[in-house]
Amino acid sequence: MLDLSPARPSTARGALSDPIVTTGGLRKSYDRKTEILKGIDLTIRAGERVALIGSNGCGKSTLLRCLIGLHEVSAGEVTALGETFTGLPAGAQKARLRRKTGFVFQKHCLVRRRSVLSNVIHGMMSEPGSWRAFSQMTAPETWRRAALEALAWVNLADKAAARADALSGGQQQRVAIARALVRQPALLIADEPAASLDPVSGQDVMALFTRLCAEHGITLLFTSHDMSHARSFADRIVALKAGRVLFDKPADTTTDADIEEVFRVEAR
Amino acid sequence: MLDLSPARPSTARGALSDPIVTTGGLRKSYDRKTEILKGIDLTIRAGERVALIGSNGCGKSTLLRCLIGLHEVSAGEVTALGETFTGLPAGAQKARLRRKTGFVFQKHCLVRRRSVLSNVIHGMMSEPGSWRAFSQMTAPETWRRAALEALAWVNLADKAAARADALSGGQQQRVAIARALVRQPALLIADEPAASLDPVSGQDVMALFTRLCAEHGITLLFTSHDMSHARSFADRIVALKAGRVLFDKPADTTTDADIEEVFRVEAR
Amino acid sequence: EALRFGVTDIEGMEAMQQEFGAFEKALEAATGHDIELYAMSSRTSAVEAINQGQVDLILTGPAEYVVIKELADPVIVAGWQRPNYYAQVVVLANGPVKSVQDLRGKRVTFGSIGSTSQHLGPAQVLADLGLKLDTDYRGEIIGRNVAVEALIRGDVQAVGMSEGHLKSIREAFPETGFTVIARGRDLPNDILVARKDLAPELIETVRKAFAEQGDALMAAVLQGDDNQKYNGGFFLTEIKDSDYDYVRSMYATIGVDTKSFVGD
Amino acid sequence: MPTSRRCSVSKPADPLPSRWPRLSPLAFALTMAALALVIASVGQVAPTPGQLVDGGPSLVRLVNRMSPPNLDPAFLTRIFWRIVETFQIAIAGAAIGIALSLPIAWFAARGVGPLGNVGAFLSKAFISFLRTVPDLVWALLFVATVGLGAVAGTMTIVVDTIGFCGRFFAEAIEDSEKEPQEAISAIGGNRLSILFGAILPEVMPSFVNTSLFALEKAVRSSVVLGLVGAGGIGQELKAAFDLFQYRNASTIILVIFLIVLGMEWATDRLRRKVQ
Amino acid sequence: MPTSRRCSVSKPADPLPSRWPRLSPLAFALTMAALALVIASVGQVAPTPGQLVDGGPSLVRLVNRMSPPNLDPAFLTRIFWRIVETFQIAIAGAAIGIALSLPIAWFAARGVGPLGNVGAFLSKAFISFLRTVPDLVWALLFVATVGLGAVAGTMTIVVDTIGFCGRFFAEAIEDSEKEPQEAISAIGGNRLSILFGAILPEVMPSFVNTSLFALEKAVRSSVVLGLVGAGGIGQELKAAFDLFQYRNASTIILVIFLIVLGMEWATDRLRRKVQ
Ligand SMILES: Nc1ncnc2c1ncn2[C@@H]1O[C@H](COP(=O)(O)OP(=O)(O)OP(=O)(O)O)[C@@H](O)[C@H]1O
Ligand SMILES: Nc1ncnc2c1ncn2[C@@H]1O[C@H](COP(=O)(O)OP(=O)(O)OP(=O)(O)O)[C@@H](O)[C@H]1O
Ligand SMILES: [Mg+2]
Ligand SMILES: [Mg+2]
Repeated sequence: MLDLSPARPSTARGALSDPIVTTGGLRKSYDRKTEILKGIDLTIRAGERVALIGSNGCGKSTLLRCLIGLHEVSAGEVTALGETFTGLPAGAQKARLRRKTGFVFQKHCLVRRRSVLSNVIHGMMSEPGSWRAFSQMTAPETWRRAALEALAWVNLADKAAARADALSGGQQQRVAIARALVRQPALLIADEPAASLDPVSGQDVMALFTRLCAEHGITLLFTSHDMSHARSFADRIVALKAGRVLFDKPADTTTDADIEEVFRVEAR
Repeated sequence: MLDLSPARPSTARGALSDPIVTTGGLRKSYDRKTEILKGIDLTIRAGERVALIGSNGCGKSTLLRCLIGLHEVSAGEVTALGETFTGLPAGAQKARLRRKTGFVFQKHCLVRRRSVLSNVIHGMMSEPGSWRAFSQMTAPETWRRAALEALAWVNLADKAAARADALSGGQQQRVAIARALVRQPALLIADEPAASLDPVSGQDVMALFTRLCAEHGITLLFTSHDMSHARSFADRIVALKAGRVLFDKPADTTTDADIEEVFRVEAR
Repeated sequence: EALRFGVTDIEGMEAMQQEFGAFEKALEAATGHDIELYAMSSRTSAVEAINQGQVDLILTGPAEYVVIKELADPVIVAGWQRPNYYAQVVVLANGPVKSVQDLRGKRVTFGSIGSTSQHLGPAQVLADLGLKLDTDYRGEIIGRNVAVEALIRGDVQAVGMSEGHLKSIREAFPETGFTVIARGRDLPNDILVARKDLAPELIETVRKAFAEQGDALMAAVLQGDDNQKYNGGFFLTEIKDSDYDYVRSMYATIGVDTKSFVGD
Repeated sequence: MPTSRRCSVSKPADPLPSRWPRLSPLAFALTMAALALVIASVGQVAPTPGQLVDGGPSLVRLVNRMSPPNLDPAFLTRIFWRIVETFQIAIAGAAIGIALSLPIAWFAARGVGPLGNVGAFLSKAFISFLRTVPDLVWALLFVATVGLGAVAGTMTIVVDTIGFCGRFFAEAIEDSEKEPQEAISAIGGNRLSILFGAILPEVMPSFVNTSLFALEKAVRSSVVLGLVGAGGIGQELKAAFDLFQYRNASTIILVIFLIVLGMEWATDRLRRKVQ
Repeated sequence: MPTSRRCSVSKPADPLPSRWPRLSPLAFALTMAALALVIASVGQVAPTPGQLVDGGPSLVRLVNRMSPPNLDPAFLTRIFWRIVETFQIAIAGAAIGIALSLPIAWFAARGVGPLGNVGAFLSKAFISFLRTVPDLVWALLFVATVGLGAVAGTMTIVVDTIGFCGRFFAEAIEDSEKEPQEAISAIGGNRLSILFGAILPEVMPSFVNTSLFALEKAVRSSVVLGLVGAGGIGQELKAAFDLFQYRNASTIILVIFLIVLGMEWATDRLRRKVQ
């Protein structure tokens, strides 16, 4: 739950804080034929906002999912929030890791037969007394209020009682964002959070992320196909290409040529 | 199926061709409380490329779905491709209408357990001998080739044999586009076709649409949250706001102020 | 042409072959006709089969015969005698029930509805001894296996069954003592009947085979394990329908009018 | 895409994927063997169309014999009470069985339950075991335990219901959409959270269907209740046939059919409610 | 969103939605009535825990009586042949039944099938009818039609299978994901295209489960085959109980259990194949 009172001091840009996510030689293949990630070395420090860019199918979602053990890592090591694992994290490790992570999926993955509010309350599932987060019927009053507040952040408080599948595509996306934010995660991973949002909502959501990161020291890792978002809302841009990190630069030193290089198609 | 030989003469911009889609006072509400579309009058002429813009949840997808009878129209009349209906089109009408329409959904809606090629071949389902389009196993050689070609247009020919759910989000989106294009539709309706595509793929897909429209006289109606796409790939921009048409202008006379107006939030 | 020979109360073709395979050969030799075997586990389908001409000959028990007679009007061919075929009422040896009169107001179970030795017979025995079904005692239809459990537990006080049944129960429950408190007269014989429109010469041939080569046929019958119930019995060729009036009165005892059976 | 620079690099000779799925030799052999088995069996014991056509007259005769249904008020009253009796036992048995099936099915669902794959297999084996042991054996056991009557009947139905619902619930849980489950798991939800948060809303229509089928089965089942002396409408039906009272039988069948239709309707309504 | 101009306009007093779903008075009354019925029934006929605990010794006695299983080779051979016989009939019956269930279930699926809602209801009623009419009546009918034996047995199993698979197939079809179906419909696909293009791939795992359960049911079913004089393992089991040969019975039960487990395993494998 976001505790809004004494904002933790946000990590100053530039000053090197502790690494919060580190991958060492991370490789991933779904089948024997093709390797999607061919050795990714990445370090994300506490309080940073990192944008991950790359063309369709280059492995951005795959990388994000590997970080919290949603996919098995084929080789290499991941350290996230103090948990180090190869392959898949062990049960207890996974629980500790995910308790401090918020994850927004590319496919928003709401439970469609439940209300919007229930879906946001699901974000509390790793709090103590987690069974009360099963739905809005069982949730304690404080959680219900917190969920409604999170919905207000993404401008959907008036849809709280609607069924999740009665929302438009962009609205569903925003519910998924509220679900990831309702509890204060140390690390927020968002896979194309603004993809189906209208221009203003997209800006708003990215601004919301920035504000929360600043106020609560949240670390943000997001992917985007909107280069203006990557450039203006991230401290650092990491570009993937052909399974490797093409570049990893501060956002303000990334040039148009760099970006063009990311999406240029080489002769195969 | 796209017949690439004698390109039909593309309708000259400006010259008024026949209306291909007309709505008169189209209203739509999902429940009694709120009306989503409050009387839409819209005319789309053959060969035009029209962009539909508006903030999240303003009713773009709803409008598109009403046009081909995927949703029941609450009031008003729709004429599309010569078929006029109120409410839902009758069975035979619906069949005739959809036979000439290609539709790309916002949620791409692939059949996940089938191969990419099978999914594209599904685009042939309204051709004579439609049972052969059930899957790539039963399809005739010509359809298989046509589907592979459509996949090549969206740069996915090498994934033809993969299962649909083994693709990345953007790749799935492109498969859905190929499915809508594989057969030559008179009217192509695309709901945020470029939403999860990377910048270059997005440009490419829009350029592909433009080329096909020019060569085959296809009429294009698409929604987008990317204003640069709307401005550079559409002849006309239609903006929805609060259930009504806010403006309906040629793309080149649409100003930044117009666009800002679309997404501005009024005090409720 | 082939004669189709059906037996009720045999479960499936496999079992039929096993029990009556040898008899089939013997009967073929004795009559000079091909014999085909059929099994029927339910008398309802037996009636249907003979009515539709699906079988020519049926070997069946007395209670079933009465039904078939009513519904299909068959021709009697021969009786198959079963020595020691009688109904009895069984109680726990060390239980409270010492005589039939003790059963007043108690629960008695019958194995299977309309079965000669498990339902009609025992009910008749009790009636003969002055106990009327459902007024003097409560009769219920419950399978033998369960009924024995219930008897041991004390839920029911007596179970109706035949002599053969009790033998196998004693083997299965060596630690429990059972006593028979009432026993009926020998039940009418099993009976072989022919469908009414079977050619009379054929029926005559079969009848003659039983009359003249009874010993050989009986020896073949006794090759089957379950057919040991016929051990020591004879084929009786002088059987009349009225021999089964006793069974009809048993039906009356359980409150069923044999004229009310619904046939064609 | 033809108009872009990408177009030029897309190899023109991307081959058409093969029409047929590639099977391992073993899988191929097994598939063929299974097919051959089915065809051989069907060939040997299936009816010919001619036989079926010939059946018409017998059908008419059978229906004639069964009609008109016996509508004698006394008989109908008896039937009514039998049905009340049956329903009472069936509802109790099915309700308890369904309640017990829920956790068991969860344990038995591969990749979802809390006991791992071995635990899931053992749970599935347990469910299969309940199904394999014949009703008669359960009847023996329960009669020896709680005596003849309604309670033993209830327990027999409980066991039957678990054997059935356990399997179908587990299947529904295994087949339910994976994305929402993943989403809850990614936020730190444990297996129980996933069950209640994502799986149950998703499988509700299927659970309703299975549960009401189990209830219907319990009402229809003629054997089970009779076995333990609990009576019920099924017993009445069997007696009607055994005593060749076909007109009584047809009344009972019609009544059961009405009940089944009613439950079918309820199933539909309920499923649409939870859709 | 707090940092944007939108924030200022979002009414701060958006109310928390009510905790409980709002029910119409009728729905509420019906729900309560159903609950009361269940509770009352359970209260009257459910076993007490004490009764269950007391059951321990009876269980032991029963198991003692049934063990050791009879492993006499001659007996095992007989059992083996009985199983072959059963399988032949069961496979043929289930295969034909499943094949017939597919179209019928399609007709019966609301909003998906080609016959409209009335047609769907009638198809559902037909399926229910097949289920309601007792096996004995089917047996009578088929005996009259095709005579005693394996063919009649097959047909009885066909009918049973349609009554079961028809319902569960229809349910799976109705519950399958709507989006891919809509997509195919929007491209101009007719109902058949939707069925084969979108629904069948989606429901395959559920169909596999239902079908193999139907096969298992056909193998286990003891009553059906005996009714038409077709024999099989179920008859052998019944005979063993009738003669109080409990040790033979336990052998047969164990064998059937092994078969059921094997089919469970096959179901799992096949379902993962089509997943
Ligand atoms: N389950 C899977 N099985 C096999 N291959 C997969 C699977 N999921 C993804 N892939 C492949 O892995 C590659 C990377 O996929 P991923 O989803 O990570 O891409 P992405 O960078 O997120 O793309 P997008 O921008 O389109 O979301 C793709 O080529 C895809 O085809
Ligand atoms: N099935 C439904 N039932 C009830 N309301 C719905 C349903 N589908 C959509 N709505 C409501 O209708 C409105 C319009 O939805 P629609 O999907 O048309 O929006 P959109 O313009 O496409 O938005 P987006 O840009 O997010 O895709 C939304 O406010 C949504 O909540
Ligand atoms: Mg992705
Ligand atoms: Mg939309």
